[in-house]
Amino acid sequence: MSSTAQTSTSLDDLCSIPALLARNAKRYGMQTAYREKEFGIWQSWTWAETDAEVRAMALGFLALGMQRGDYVAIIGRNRPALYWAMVAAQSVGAIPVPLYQDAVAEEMAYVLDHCGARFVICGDQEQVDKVIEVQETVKCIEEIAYLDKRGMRKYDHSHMNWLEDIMREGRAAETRLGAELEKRKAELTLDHTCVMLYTSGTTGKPKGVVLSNRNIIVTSKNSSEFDHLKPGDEILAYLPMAWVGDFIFAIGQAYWTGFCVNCPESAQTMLTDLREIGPTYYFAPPRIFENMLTTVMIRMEDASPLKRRIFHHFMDYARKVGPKLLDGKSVGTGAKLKYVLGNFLVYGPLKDTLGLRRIRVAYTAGEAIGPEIFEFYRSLGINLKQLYGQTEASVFITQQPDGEVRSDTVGVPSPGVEVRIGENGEVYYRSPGTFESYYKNPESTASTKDPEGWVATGDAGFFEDSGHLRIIDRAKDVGKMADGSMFAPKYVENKLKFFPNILEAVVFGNARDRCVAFINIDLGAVGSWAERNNIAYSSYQELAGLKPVLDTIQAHVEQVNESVAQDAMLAGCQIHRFLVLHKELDADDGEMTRTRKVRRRIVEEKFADLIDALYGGKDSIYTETEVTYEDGRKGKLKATLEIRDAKVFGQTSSAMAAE
Amino acid sequence: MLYREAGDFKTSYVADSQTFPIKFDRYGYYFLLGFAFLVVPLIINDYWANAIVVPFLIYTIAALGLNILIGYCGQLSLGTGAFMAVGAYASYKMMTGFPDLSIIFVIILAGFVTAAVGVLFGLPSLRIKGFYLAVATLAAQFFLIWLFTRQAWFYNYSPTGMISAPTREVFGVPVTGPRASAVSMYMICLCFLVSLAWLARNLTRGTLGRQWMAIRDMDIAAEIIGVNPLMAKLTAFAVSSFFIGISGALLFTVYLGAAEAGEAFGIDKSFLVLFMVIIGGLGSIFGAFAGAAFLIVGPVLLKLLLVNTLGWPTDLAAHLEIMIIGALILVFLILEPHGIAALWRTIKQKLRLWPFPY
Amino acid sequence: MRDTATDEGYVTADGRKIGGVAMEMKNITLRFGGVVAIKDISFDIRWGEVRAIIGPNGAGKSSMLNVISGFYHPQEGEVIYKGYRRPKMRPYQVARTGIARTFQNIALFEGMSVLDNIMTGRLHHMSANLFQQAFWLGKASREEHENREKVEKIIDFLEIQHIRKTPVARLPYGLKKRVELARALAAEPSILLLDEPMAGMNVEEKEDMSRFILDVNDEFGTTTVLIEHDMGVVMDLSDRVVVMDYGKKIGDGTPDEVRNNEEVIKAYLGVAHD
Amino acid sequence: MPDTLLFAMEATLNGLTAGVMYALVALGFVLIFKASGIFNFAQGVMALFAALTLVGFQSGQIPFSHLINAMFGTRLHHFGWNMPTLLAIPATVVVMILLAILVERFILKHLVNQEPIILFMATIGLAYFLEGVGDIMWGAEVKALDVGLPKGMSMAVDEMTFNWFGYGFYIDRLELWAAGIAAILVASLTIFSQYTKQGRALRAVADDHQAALSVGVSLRFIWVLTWSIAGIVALVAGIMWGSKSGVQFSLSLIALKALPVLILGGFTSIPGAIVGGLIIGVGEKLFDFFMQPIIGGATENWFAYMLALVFLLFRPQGLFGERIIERV
Repeated sequence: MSSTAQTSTSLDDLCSIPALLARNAKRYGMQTAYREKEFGIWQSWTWAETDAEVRAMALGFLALGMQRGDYVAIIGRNRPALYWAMVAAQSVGAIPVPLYQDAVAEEMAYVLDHCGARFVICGDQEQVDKVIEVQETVKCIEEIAYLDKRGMRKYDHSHMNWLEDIMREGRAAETRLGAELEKRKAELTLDHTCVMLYTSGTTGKPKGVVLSNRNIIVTSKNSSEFDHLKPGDEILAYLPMAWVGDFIFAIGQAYWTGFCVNCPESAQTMLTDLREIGPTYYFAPPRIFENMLTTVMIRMEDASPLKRRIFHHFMDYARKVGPKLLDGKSVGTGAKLKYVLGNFLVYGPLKDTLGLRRIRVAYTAGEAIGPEIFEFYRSLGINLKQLYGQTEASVFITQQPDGEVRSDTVGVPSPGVEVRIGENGEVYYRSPGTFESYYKNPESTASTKDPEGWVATGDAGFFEDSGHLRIIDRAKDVGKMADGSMFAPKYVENKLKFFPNILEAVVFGNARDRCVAFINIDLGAVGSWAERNNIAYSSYQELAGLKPVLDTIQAHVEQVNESVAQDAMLAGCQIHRFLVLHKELDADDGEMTRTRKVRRRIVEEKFADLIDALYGGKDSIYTETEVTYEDGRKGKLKATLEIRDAKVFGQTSSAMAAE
Repeated sequence: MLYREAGDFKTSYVADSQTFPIKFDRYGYYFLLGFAFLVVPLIINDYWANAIVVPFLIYTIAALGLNILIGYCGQLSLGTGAFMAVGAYASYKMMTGFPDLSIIFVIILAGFVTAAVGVLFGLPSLRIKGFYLAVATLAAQFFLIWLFTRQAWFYNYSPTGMISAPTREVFGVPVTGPRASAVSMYMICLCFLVSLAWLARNLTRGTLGRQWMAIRDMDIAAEIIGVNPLMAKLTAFAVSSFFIGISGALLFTVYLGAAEAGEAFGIDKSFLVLFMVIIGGLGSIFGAFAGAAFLIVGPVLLKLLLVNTLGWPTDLAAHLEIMIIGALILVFLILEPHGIAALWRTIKQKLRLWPFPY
Repeated sequence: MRDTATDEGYVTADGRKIGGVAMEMKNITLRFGGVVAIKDISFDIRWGEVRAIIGPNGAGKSSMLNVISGFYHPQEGEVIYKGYRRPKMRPYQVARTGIARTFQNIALFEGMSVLDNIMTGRLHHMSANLFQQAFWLGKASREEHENREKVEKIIDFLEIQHIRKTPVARLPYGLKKRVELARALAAEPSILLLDEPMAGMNVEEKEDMSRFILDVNDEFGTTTVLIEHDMGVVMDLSDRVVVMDYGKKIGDGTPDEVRNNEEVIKAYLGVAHD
Repeated sequence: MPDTLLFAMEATLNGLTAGVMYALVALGFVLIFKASGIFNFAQGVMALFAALTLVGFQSGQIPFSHLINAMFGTRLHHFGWNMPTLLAIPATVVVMILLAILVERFILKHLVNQEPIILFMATIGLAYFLEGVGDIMWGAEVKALDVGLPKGMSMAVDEMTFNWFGYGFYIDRLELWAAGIAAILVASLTIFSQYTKQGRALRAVADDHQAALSVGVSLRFIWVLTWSIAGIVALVAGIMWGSKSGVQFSLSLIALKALPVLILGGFTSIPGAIVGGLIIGVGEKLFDFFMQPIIGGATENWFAYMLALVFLLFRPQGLFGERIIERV
């Protein structure tokens, strides 16, 4: 509360995105605000030019009769003109609603109808076609505008405009509507809605999250200062415009600090464009970092032996020294020198070809990132950090300060954010970024956000002594063990799955005295390991039963136990016994969702006998399982599975903690 | 490995189409220029100037010219020697005819004279292609040399039949004749080379260059899409001869000082320059430099090794040299038909992708 | 049948306005020594239409295209272009009158990059003289970059951005065809000649190419004349079709008219097996 | 009868005999060009090399003696025996065939389906290489070559012409022989290519590479064959020219002279080569004879090329070459 109060006073003159734009046009007039790869070069716009473009668009919107509080849907890939459209809409008092461009017509229909968009601004023909299809059911849409003229000539333009035309009309209407526009801009306050973003809710229909100017601007201000962002920084805007992160990075922070937003030529050229631009501030979900790493390794496989030797030698070294250097810890001069050499031979060129050379700050978030992936980038000297957030918080809840970065935490509460852990372990936060409400949905607003403004994240987590938050699992999946200590299967399973050899893991132990686990080996990884050591195997089942395989898996499990044992709260979740399943968990057998999420309940029922065996203390068990083959036939799979005990750590201490 | 290209992006076509789009190359180029203009003059001595540096500069100009004709426009010519002779004799006549005319102008004018002659002998190229054209240029080679050796007017009726360059000064510094110092010789050649290389680059990067290459790659198609073969080929001959003429003029006035068409500009000169272009790389300006360097420095080193070090008879060394050059050409054509330039490109590509193989 | 040059165009099925006569072939006859490649053929090409010349292999289609593009000079008959009888010209002069073409077996400049290839198409639009270019004076560089801009638009239009700087020699067949189209388009021709634009392409590539041909006609209103011996493709592409066989014209009219023309059917059944 | 005319006739006769030499070298070009589409610039140097080798064998020189001496400070020069011509010639033939094999093995094999221009360049490289090798093997000094061919003024011709015109023409007997041998050579070549299996294979390849390959003619064999024949032709030319004016570098320059001959005759026609050779031979002698007073002598240096150039402008495909039709 207090924090918001004091910021709001200092922000009176900068109380909206258009206001920020005006300031930037004055202060950074000649500096580049936007770039887009088009026609072979990076077309650029300074802040002054951007201001002019946006103004022309806003005037055009006025001329089209856009009203205060109108909802303006924006659909398309990241392009400057579409960002401008959002700001232009804000300038005339309307509310931009960016949509996912890959959404199918039905989803689009729901959202457009729900927010009652009068105007829709499309990237290209493809989007226009979708909207026209939608219009049969959704009646609220009055005007469509499109950015890319290609193939649009034949369309009926009675209620359709090329964005360029709108802007031309806008410029023409300067004298007529200029004053009106100024008036509308002046009206905007911190409490006006800045943007409405639809969260693709896991359950039920998407919800429209209403974010006020205060939410966006204060959050942007705080987070920008947190990472010392400055004009002259470069980001690549390639993530969906409908995603809150993109709005914060490419509009909130960009307009607050006045750095430059670069839009790639197309999705296919994203990586080359990334290399050309070489951003200094970068966000990517773990998946992208993971893919990057894989391609690096694949490409290196084809390199000459010497090169490979050099590469691996220095990479191993970097893993040792790199992170330390990044965190500013001291390593002897000798080590420094060797790192410098490595930087010349490997790290430098590698970062450069990946386009990550100039990065000052990089973030990843959304899901847990594999520690070795995380370490890889850190060791190259890329300042990759994690943050934890959600749409309702205007992204930032916690983030990692420079020099305090670890792969298993999500950092300390962001400036201006208060975080507390509920008695059930759920994470609650309250911040100037906290969303106003869910659009046309007071009850779920009430259920998510209590009168004092505390918002439930739905995630379970806890603070380490270091003050860093650690997210364990979705709150609803977290249970209690017999001794009342916390049971977080996902947390442990993730740790297991970070091992390439382990494809899936299912941990049991809710309301029991100790944890046990099913393990699925990764046929690809383990298989190729078997080939390398020419170990013959005929089937998955046989491979899974091999002693050496079980040994390695056991080693993995014990490693996990060791790390789990580190924090008192979870020590109880260590795996006492495990077995390697004789079949892969499979969607066809209903053991997983089509999106490859384990159906815990079903697995529990189906393999009840195995679970009993695990708890019963047998060291092997015979079982028959019904399976469905590719061709749909059903059959029985018979197997005798070996059950193993895994070493557990610091048992006593946790037991004490539990009491 | 050395390249750092992230963030080296282009926001205008001017920047995108510059000669050295990559920062690293650009700086390397500036460095070389600086070195050539500021450092070399301080360290150069007569031996280096005469044995390597000056001939290198002069032949590079010739190679540039021939490369424009063969490498860019695809018109084979064996008349280079004669065209150099035209440059030489033109400059000689002008120096003796108009003693007050600045040597700079003399050399440039000599270039224009050669260009005119070149166009004349280029005319057949409109009807003749390939080897046939090569023979036509041989006609130029032998006829012109005959002219310069047999028609006394060209060598001002001197009894020896030789022509010799009187002393001329630039800014009061003698650049030709016996009093010319190594530095002055070096500087004048360097200035000509650098500016001509720049011209060559400009001509080959624009629409004219593309017309040349179109003719080279597929002349019929080129004509059908609107290239005027007459214009394209004749301009190529003109520009090429201009370059060659200037190099001939420099060779005579600055380097040799005295010459006789027969042995100074014989058919072997034609081949020498041709080899420079092939080994250096057809259709590449860098290639002209590389080729010239290779064929000027190579023999010198060979001679140093065989004669000075091993003390072999010079004639034997000379024969070995011929043999080795021949062998080298074969090796190059077999291993890398596109010459040193192509080799350089591959190396550069590797460096840019390092540590990745592709 | 619309053979008379008098009437002022027509409207196509999908409602496009087709203008008056752009070019008219009058009794063209072409011989090579004794061989008669084209025998007394007349037809016209109208502004804005897609005109196809089809026929079995060796029917003289390509020769006809070469006559239009001025590479062959017919012994008899005349070519009326933009209302005037076209005098005997060298091919490059014809090109400058606004006729651009692609080639059956690709005729790209293998030694140059895609960009440079397409830029060659612009050369009529560049007029800097030797000296301006040599010194890269104002005009030369200005022209270069203005035209680069135009070319980039075309590159974007034909979706070949990713190969902009690749040497054409390294491109797969289908892309080469597209680059060639780009080069022809770069000339901003009044009449675009396509010589078997889909020869040797797989179905998917053919679809792409047809789309591009239509888009071109649609976007720039370019009058397009194309040769194909694959009847199917042509029929959905073109507004009017001339059918040739053994150097003679055996049919001319809308695809439907042609489809139901016995002679045409005969001719095609005759070569159905090759 | 006016003297000038007589002199002209004499000049013509000399021209004819000189033309035979050109024709001989041109023959070598044509053979290789027909069979492999390669324009063998090294033909002239091959002649030089052949001649050098022959002399070397005859006089029993030690190959590379200079090199060896230079390297090991030895004083080697001669084996101390002289090889009879009738042995030396076959030996040289063997060497030339060896050369052909080496060329195919180390050069042509690696340059298959390169553009003609590249192959042409390669033969220039080869020319340089051979020249260097020849000089190093046998030394660069001018050598007299005598294979026992009659030399000096032919009395028969002298008398005959004297009785006819009261003026005896000077014709070197050697040149008469040369003409004769050339004739025989051409005849035998024709027979070879008409009536022997290899000959037919050769023609097949010349007509259509692909077809020839498809019927199983080995291209590599054909190349070796043609280059050997070319080598032998070169040897003959070398002998003629060498015994006339000594074995020296200038010999390799007749290669250049052969170019215009080919232009006139067309690159692919044997009779063309002969006719072209004679035309050039006669032409340059007559031209020199008439123009010398006006523009000075030594016009042989360029006359042939100028003639070819002018000729090309009117008939780019040569005298016997077939017409080129351009297609798109």
